Amino acid sequence: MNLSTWLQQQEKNGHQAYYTFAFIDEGAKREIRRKTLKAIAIPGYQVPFGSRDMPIARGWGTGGLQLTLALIGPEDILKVIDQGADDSVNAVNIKKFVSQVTGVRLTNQVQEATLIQTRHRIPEEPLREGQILVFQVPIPEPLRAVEPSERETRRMHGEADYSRMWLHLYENIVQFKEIMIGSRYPVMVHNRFMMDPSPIPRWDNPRLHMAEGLYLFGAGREKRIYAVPPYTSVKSIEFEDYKFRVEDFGGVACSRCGRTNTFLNEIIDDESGKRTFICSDTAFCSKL
Amino acid sequence: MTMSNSDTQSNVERTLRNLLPIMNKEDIKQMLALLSEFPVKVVKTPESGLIMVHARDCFDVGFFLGEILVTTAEVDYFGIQGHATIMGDDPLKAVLAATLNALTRSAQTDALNELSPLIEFYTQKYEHLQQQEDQLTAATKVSFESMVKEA
Amino acid sequence: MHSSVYPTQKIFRVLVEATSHPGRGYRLPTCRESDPWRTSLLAVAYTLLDHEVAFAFIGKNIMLAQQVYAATKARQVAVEDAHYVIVEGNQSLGQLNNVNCGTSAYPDQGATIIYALSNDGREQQSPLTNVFLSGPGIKEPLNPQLTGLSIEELNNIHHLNGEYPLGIDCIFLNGDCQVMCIPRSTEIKIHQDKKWDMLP
Amino acid sequence: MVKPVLRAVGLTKRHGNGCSRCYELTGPLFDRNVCPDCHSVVACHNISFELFPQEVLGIVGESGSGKSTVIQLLNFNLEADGGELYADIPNGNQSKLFGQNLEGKNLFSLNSFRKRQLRNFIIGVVHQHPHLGLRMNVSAGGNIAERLLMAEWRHVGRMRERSAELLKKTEVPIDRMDEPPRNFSGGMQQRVQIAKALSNEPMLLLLDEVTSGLDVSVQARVLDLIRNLQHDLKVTTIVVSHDLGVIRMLTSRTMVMKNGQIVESGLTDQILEDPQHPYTQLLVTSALS
Amino acid sequence: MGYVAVKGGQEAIENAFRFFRYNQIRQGSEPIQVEQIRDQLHLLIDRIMSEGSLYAPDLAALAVKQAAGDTLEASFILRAYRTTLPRLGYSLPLDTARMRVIRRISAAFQDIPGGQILGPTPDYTLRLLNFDLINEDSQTYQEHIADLFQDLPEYDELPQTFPKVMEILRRDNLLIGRNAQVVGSTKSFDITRESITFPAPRSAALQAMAMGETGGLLALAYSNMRGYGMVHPTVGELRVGYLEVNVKNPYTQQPEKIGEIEVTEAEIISQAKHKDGNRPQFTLGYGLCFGHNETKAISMAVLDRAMQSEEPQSPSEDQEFVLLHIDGIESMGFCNHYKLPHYVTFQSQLDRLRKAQEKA
Repeated sequence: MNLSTWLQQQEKNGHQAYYTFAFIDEGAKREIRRKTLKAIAIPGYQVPFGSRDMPIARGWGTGGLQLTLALIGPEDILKVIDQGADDSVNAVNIKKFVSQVTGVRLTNQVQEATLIQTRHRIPEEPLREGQILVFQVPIPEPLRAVEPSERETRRMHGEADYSRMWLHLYENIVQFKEIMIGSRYPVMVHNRFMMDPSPIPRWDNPRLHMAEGLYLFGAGREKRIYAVPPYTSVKSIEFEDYKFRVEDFGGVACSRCGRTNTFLNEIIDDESGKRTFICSDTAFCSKL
Repeated sequence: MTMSNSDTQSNVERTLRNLLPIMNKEDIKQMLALLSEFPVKVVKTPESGLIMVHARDCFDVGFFLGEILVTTAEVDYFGIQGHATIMGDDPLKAVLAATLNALTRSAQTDALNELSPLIEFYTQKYEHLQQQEDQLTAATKVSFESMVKEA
Repeated sequence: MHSSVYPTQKIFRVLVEATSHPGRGYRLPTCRESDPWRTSLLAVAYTLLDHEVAFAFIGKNIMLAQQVYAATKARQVAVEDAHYVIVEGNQSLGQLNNVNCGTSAYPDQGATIIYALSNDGREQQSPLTNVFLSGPGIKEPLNPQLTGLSIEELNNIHHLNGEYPLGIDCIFLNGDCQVMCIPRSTEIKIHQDKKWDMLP
Repeated sequence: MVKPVLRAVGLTKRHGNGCSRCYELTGPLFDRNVCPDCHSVVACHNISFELFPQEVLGIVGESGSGKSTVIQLLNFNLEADGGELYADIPNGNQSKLFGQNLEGKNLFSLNSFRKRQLRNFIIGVVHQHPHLGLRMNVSAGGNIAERLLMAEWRHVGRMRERSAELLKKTEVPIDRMDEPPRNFSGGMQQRVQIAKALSNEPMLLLLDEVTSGLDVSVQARVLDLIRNLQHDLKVTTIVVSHDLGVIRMLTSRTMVMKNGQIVESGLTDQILEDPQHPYTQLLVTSALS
Repeated sequence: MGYVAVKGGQEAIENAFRFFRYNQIRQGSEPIQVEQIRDQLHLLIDRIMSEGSLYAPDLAALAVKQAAGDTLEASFILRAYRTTLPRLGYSLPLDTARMRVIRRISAAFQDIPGGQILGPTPDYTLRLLNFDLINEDSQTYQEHIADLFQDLPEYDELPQTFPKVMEILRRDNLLIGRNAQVVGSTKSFDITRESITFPAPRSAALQAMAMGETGGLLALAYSNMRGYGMVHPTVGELRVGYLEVNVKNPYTQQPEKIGEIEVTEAEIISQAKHKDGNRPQFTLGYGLCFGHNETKAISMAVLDRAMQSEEPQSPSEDQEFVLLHIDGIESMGFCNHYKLPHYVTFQSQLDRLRKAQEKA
């Protein structure tokens, strides 16, 4: 194009910065994609990746977000939840950003979504084949609780040397007569790698096992991607005489939908100070 | 101004490059307006991007210091490809730099002559600024009085 | 927004599905029936490779390797240094022996092998009924659902993946514009057959 | 004929960059283990021996002789620079090792995962310093349980029973089982370490200067304990010590090491009574005086 | 039944941001121009650029304005912007020996070849509030510049480049050799493209520190200086100035100058090391960062030297400890993520505690 034509165009359009489809540049997406395939190929193993900076803070779901942006196409339908809720602050923020840079459709319905990004929960409704659930992971290393050094934990995974995590559980039992891990309860994937399931409640752990959908985990700050493919054995670690147990709500029902088989949030009533319970998965709660 | 080997960045162009940071927007626009009278074609429209800076430490170990925001552009002038990478996000400046790159390598000197008053103005301004700042630096040199001066 | 962004995203999603469901065949978008091997290989290569990685080429058609380089700018290297190995046809002919299988600390450094299965004379047209795949992503053991595979090569892959999690991950592309993956986590069992003597 | 449990061939370990003359210029002949050319340390060189079922082999030498290096190589704590190691692993243990047949296989060539398996299932080590073998902040019972967990025990009740049994055997009061060893005396810590090493019934026990850090009075009790355990459990053992008294008390066969090499080996009694190598003679006379 | 939050986050988020904007402007002061921030707060810009790992003064100034002056937030905005841009290439290695120096001092020797150049610094002034600055306008600025050059006597012209102080020590074989640190691969590691692994190559460590947060680097380096470490630094040479950046022209393959960047470089001398068979020599720590930021360059150099310890004794000597905890954007993000709801995980913890209490 002639210089004069170009100058005219410049004059007309002015100079504006713009963002590419799905925000991340194509080279970075390619790297995340390469690493994602490796993660699926080695279930439960943490693949290092060159995590990019996102416009949301490190620790606020940048790993999950990068996975979502590397996966997403214009035909996808996206659901984002935080603490099980579609309208939670962080979920709203992420949803708004992704739809802004991709224009994809959003939904609250698990069934309708092709891609779901989550923080701290697996939806109550099971995924079906072809659906992908992307987890935001703050600390991908399950052994971090017992070993601060990354070099050492790498060695431990390499040698499948998990005795120190087991010892941690044993000492819990000696001290409290109970395994005290609340959320982030470690699992063994495909009987080889110990994995941090992200801070989901124990309630959600059984749903990782032999599921129909694909689970992808992204830790942006710690720069790790890992995965649980469909139909993969995922077992919460337990002793023969001290079994893994999910949270016990003592049969109480959700005060909104009345179900007794969901994970509940405890709510302190403003006026009476009484405790009531409500489904943490709000979309499921609203569904009749 | 003398022309050097067309393969390397000529001294002329190096000098011109030094002027870019101190040029104001209006003058850049004016230069481009003058140049648009000549057969300059924008081959690759300006693209902003990053250049990773490679540094070396005191042990000659190379490492990456950080990235620089740049804009690149390419033009064609009588079959000569002008290419420029400039610092900052500034499409006009990038196109101007690319054009200057082509001009300094071309046998056609008309366009360059056309710009010469503005170039002259900025060259003087640049040199003056340089001189002043060098003087400022020199003014902060500590001069030690030695007790014994050796011959 | 650039429209060329979309095909690689679509291809990637097919690869995600295929890696998640080893042994299943998936149709590859952008593959052209008139030129299936070249177009599907280049599409997959362009989706995964760039100047940050290196590839090796095993095969006769040097042009193909050059086209991969031109499309991706990935460096061409020897098999042992490659992140990706492209095999033309269904036989690596022993050339994968030194392939990078990763380390115990970083098994993900093990290479990905991309087979552009050709239909030379020995092509097998129906799924291999005496090969069974099982492992993550596979609900019930199944026969690989792609035509054009070689039993010897599957046996070779089985041996290279003997020390899980070290190993290689394979992507197969065939003449019907289909793609199938066998990641290292997949167990390959080959039932004794008169035609094929098993290695010990 | 009895097959050896363990066969070491030419074990070699060098620290430093190394050069082509390291091995020529070090050893007892030169009275040094530091290579004068490149300053690398030849910790041990060309150590070969066989170990038979239920045998107790001693390795004696001064500090720097390379005896502890040999132990560390056998425990896969160090990567060997040369040599091979073969083991005859009984069937019961072999099935646990992922069904791999290790017969005729150089154990040094295994990957780190397999080495870890061997360490977890068939080897027990007692170190000179209790803090190397024990977690000082984890209960004594937990320490023993850790070994059992490594060997894939997964029943808390049974692990506690086993820990109690072992603590009893090693004369540690059972009511202190849930206390961390940092509260214990040196002798008691060492007894917990022994209990830990024995917990998964190792086919090979390595004792590295186990009494060197203890008071003389405590030493005698620990040595007595070890001898009684040997008598009861009949576990194949290697005892490393600079103390000929320990060697005399515990071992039946002995190798004498100096500057990274073996200078003499044979039946312990014979060596002590009729040492052949001048260095051994020196050791024996100075020990007696 | 009382109130139960099920929906309604969206509106609150938007209003929260409006409130933030309101706080910036409610007093009715004149809007601050991006150029003003860029020029008059240039040290702030330098810090943002080096921590944001992007040399772009205009964007850094914009980020500062947007972040209402929060440095971590501003460098974060800059970093995030980087993600959207393609990397077009790499510069040729910078040569700091050819720096156009504006400041250069050595604490090791009184007089050094080329001389001690104090350059632009407030170091030697009293930190008293200067109330004159309240009533400045552009007129004041112009007068100030005019006065400055009017009063300046003619000084001897300075050389184009200055010799490195370190070379004096090297010539006498008192300092560790130039090639003493070349171990393994000579390819530079890029922590923005690959996740750092340990032991980290030297190139990765230097890059991590060059984009590290000044305060984080300072805290760890200070721990070493105070006694949790052994570096005992002497500033061999500290220089501030401009470096030419050259990039290969894709057509001619010849280097072309694209401009100049300002950097700060610190070389610190530390206690002697005695390796077997060699004569003892002083050791060296190295720091280099974007912009004028002496605290950062010196802290980086001290940590670089500290991490060369073969047997780490203190946190600042532990490479993994240092490199994983100096990134401002990462640590700030993680710190702040604790503000996000953790209802689910807390519920899970409650369940455990109640069970344990039942059994106690």
